[in-house]
Amino acid sequence: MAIDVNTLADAIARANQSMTSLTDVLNAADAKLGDGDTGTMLARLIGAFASVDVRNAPDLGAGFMALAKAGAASTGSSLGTLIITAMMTAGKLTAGQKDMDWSRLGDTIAAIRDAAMARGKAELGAKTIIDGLDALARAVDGKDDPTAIAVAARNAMDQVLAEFRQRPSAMGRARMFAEKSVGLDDPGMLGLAEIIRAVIADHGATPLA
Amino acid sequence: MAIDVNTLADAIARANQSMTSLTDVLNAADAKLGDGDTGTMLARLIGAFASVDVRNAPDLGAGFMALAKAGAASTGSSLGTLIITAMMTAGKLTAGQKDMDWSRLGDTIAAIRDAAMARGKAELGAKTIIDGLDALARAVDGKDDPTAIAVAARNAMDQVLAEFRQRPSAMGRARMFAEKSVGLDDPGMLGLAEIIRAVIADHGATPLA
Amino acid sequence: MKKLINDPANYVDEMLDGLCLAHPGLKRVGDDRRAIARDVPMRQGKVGVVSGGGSGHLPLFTGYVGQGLLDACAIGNVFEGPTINSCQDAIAAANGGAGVLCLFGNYGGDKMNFEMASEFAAMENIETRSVLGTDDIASASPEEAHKRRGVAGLIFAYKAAGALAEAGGNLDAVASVAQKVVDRTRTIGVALSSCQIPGAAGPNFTIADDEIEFGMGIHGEPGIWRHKIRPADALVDEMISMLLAERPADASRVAVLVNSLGSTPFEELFILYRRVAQQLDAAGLTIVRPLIGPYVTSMEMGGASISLCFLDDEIEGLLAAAADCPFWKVG
Amino acid sequence: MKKLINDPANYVDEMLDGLCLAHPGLKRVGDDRRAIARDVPMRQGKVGVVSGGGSGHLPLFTGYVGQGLLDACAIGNVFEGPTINSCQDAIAAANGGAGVLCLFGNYGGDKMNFEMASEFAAMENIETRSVLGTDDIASASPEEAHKRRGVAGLIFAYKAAGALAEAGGNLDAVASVAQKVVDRTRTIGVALSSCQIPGAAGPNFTIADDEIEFGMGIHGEPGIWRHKIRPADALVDEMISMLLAERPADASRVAVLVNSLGSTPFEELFILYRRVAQQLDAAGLTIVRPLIGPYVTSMEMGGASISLCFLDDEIEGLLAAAADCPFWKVG
Ligand SMILES: Nc1ncnc2c1ncn2[C@@H]1O[C@H](COP(=O)(O)OP(=O)(O)O)[C@@H](O)[C@H]1O
Ligand SMILES: Nc1ncnc2c1ncn2[C@@H]1O[C@H](COP(=O)(O)OP(=O)(O)O)[C@@H](O)[C@H]1O
Ligand SMILES: [Mg+2]
Ligand SMILES: [Mg+2]
Ligand SMILES: [Mg+2]
Ligand SMILES: [Mg+2]
Repeated sequence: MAIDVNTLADAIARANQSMTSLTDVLNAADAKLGDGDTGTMLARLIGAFASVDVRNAPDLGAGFMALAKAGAASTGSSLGTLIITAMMTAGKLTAGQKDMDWSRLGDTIAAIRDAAMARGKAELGAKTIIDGLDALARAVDGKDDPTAIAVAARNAMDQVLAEFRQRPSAMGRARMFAEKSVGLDDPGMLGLAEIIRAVIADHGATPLA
Repeated sequence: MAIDVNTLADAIARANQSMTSLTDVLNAADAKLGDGDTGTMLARLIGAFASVDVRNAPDLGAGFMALAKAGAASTGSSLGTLIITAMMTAGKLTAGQKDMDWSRLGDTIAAIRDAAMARGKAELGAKTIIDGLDALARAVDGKDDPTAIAVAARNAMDQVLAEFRQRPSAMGRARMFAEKSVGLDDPGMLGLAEIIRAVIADHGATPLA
Repeated sequence: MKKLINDPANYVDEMLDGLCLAHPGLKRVGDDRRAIARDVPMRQGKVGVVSGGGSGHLPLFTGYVGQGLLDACAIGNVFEGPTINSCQDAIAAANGGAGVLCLFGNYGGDKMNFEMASEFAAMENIETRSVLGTDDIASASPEEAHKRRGVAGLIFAYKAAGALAEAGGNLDAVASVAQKVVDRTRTIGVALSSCQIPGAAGPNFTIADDEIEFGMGIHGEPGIWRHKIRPADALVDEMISMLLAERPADASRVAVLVNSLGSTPFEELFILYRRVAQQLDAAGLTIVRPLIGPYVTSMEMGGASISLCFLDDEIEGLLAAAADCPFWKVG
Repeated sequence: MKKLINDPANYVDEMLDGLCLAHPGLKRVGDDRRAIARDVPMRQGKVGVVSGGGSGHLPLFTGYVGQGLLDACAIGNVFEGPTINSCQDAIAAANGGAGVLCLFGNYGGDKMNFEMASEFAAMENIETRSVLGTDDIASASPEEAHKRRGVAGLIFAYKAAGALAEAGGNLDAVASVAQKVVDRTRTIGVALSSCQIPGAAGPNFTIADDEIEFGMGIHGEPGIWRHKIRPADALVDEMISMLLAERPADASRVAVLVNSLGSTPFEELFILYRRVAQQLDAAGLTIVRPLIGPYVTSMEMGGASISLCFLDDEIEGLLAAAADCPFWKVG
């Protein structure tokens, strides 16, 4: 069993579904110090992803690239562009491949993290979605069982949110109010965590701690 | 005894003095339906009059003309221009004369009324300063004693205000709200009445009715 | 209402100083320097075109002094007519020996003051004519069109009269083309929020957060109705249908001005213009030289007006002639 | 906050339609037509100059497409960067075979999107350079000038780059003159009141009735201080002294922009300009080509900014070159 265009399409459908309730939550998180559009923007972007016919893509790489293309037409926000970067990175890594082993997921997310860092000129530790990606990559690294991956991913997201909540933001709009950001979740990192939670929901995993 | 440059200068001094308290009263009257500047504007205009050296004018006509000239430099409002018209009219009627008999005051005010009507394209009965001038001209007509004139003038102004209070405005800004103007004094007419009251105050006259 | 000003008593003078510093083609003239004239000497033999009005409406009035437009302009305090003297100063500055057209909005004080100034000018052998802007269709019925207030559409009359004067038209011809433009120009506005006179205790009028006033004048004079705000397209439809109700039978081409009263941004003007263009097209009218922007304002008042100038060949030619002032450049 | 709009979802598209209807020299291009290009074909061999940014700042960004200025411009939703595709569309439209300069404000999303678009352009053999506007001195210290936001001063870089491209400068030359203008341009703004994104539940920020924020950005980004309002002259003095603290040693001539953020009327801009002119004169600087008006706005935001572009002979010549777009005409 491996990740193929159907796995990808299922994940997108679930993520898109989750945006119904997530949009307001993420907007509210962004409104605390930013311009309050993280939810709206993610909903628009994932809605664009959902309207792509990924299942009929010739291969997994082409599926990711089709998502990147749809995204490039639908968002101008920083977070959106980082997600498009993620799709392009995954697309390049899986170019021409029908599927990808679960065991390669960790490396893929690590590559996405690095590409996003390069694109966003962001460091680790700045309290952005990138710290979320980093935690995720490390948590799933070396695992090949989808359920074990789901459990690890969910726990990693809970932990990274908790860890960074007490730290100041150094990137994005919130950096203007670095002190005020202490105690608040970064909206991009929170969005990643919530979407991952939605995507793996049917694995029935519960946090370890 | 007749009206000369000193009579004129005294009247202006008293009118100017009265504006200290009148400004707000007249602004408030204008603010009900107009732009609330009748008091400010009159204060500025009469202040300009007060700074003219009328006592040293070569004759009464020149005194009036000097006032008209000062006014022409200091106001752009309708009421102001009507008052300047009044000064020019009186100036023409008394051109070259050292003084003017009190008995001629009625005719002079009548001439001012007519000139203001021509200048303002206003009819009698429209509830403006012109109805005040009309009542004044008729009240002092034929009289030659300053005290009798003062008593008649004061009564005439009380009566014309009372008479027009219940009628709608047909000129000036308040015409836009003709119905709402019923029950309110016209600010121009009120200004005329109050200034006359101030000018003749030391005649100690009390209303007849 | 916050303003970036110093002492309100100096508002007009500091504003005029800034205007002339920024635009050296303009200068202040007259004893109290409350008239603006062009910095080049008046061409002898050319008819002068002057205007005047209260401050607070920039670019109107003084902003339209320039080549092919106004020769001079009298300016009063905020929302107050210019003094008789300022009107005289403007007329004197625009005197090139061929007479002067006084072209201004139909407001009581302005009318009286230009009338008196014209009488003084006559004593100095300067011939004048007066033409009054009466384009605001909200302010009186078509039967009483001469009672209408002058608002944004006045600038089309400036342009045509200025162009004909530049081209050598005589006083009667310049006055009569100005009158023709006035007769063929209609404006309707909608106000969203008030402005405030510098130094005043409060705004000029109040209007509820979700209401607009249709037909309100540029000093806050009452309009036709006050209701809940509607979509822009619906408002434009109502405005255009009122304007077209007075369309001259011969008109097939039209100049358009979609004007901001102050705080309404360009974005909204273009949204309005989109619908204006659709509706005029549907009515079989061809738009010529649309103007979109803050051309006649009431300081920070929110809202917009639409003006239509129904063209004939003469007016169209004059609107196309070269002109150059700080706020309007043609050719 | 009331707006003259239809469905907020259609705000940008209806605005762009109106813009292009009013100014037929502009056209919408790209799949979703979120780039504006000139209606004349790109001259082969000429370097293209493009910009891009969110909606809500007209005349910026799209309003500066025109001869001797921008060749094309990508536009996003209100206060949102343009999409990668729109950036690509703008670059493609401005491609005359001699490379394209991407000249835009220093904002995270815009930077990433132009960067990605440039990578795609490279695959199609279109060479690009990027220069970022960083004129807002309130947004970072001089040592971190590269972190500063781009605000109103960007239009001086448009003008210089556009003029050099028009005159046949190659890509490196055009990029380097744009960078030089950016390096010599400084802006500081003061905000009085907020704007509101169409469809949003409330204003973008709040500010007390008697307070102003010094140094606030054009999306309401925090400034340097928030205090009671002061007289205009005192504010100008503080603004000018901050701007002159970064005056290049060789600068004796300066281009000035006194810009309305939206609802601040011309009258107030001229009151500000009067003091700006006095202060620059006192500092021994000669003002060249002052611009006063709404050039870079945030819809109905109240407030103003002052930009100084410290000239050298090359920049001064380029600013004087003929240019023609809907909102800025030179020569
Ligand atoms: N340069 C960057 N590098 C990494 N992450 C970023 C960067 N800029 C923004 N982000 C992420 O994007 C999130 C904000 O997203 P969003 O609200 O859509 O953007 P915007 O600030 O443009 O409105 C932040 O919480 C942060 O996680
Ligand atoms: N055309 C006119 N004819 C006669 N009186 C007039 C005319 N216009 C205005 N007035 C008088 O002027 C008064 C208003 O004065 P003021 O407030 O100074 O003028 P404005 O309306 O220009 O602010 C009115 O109450 C009325 O008495
Ligand atoms: Mg955001
Ligand atoms: Mg009044
Ligand atoms: Mg008044
Ligand atoms: Mg955003």
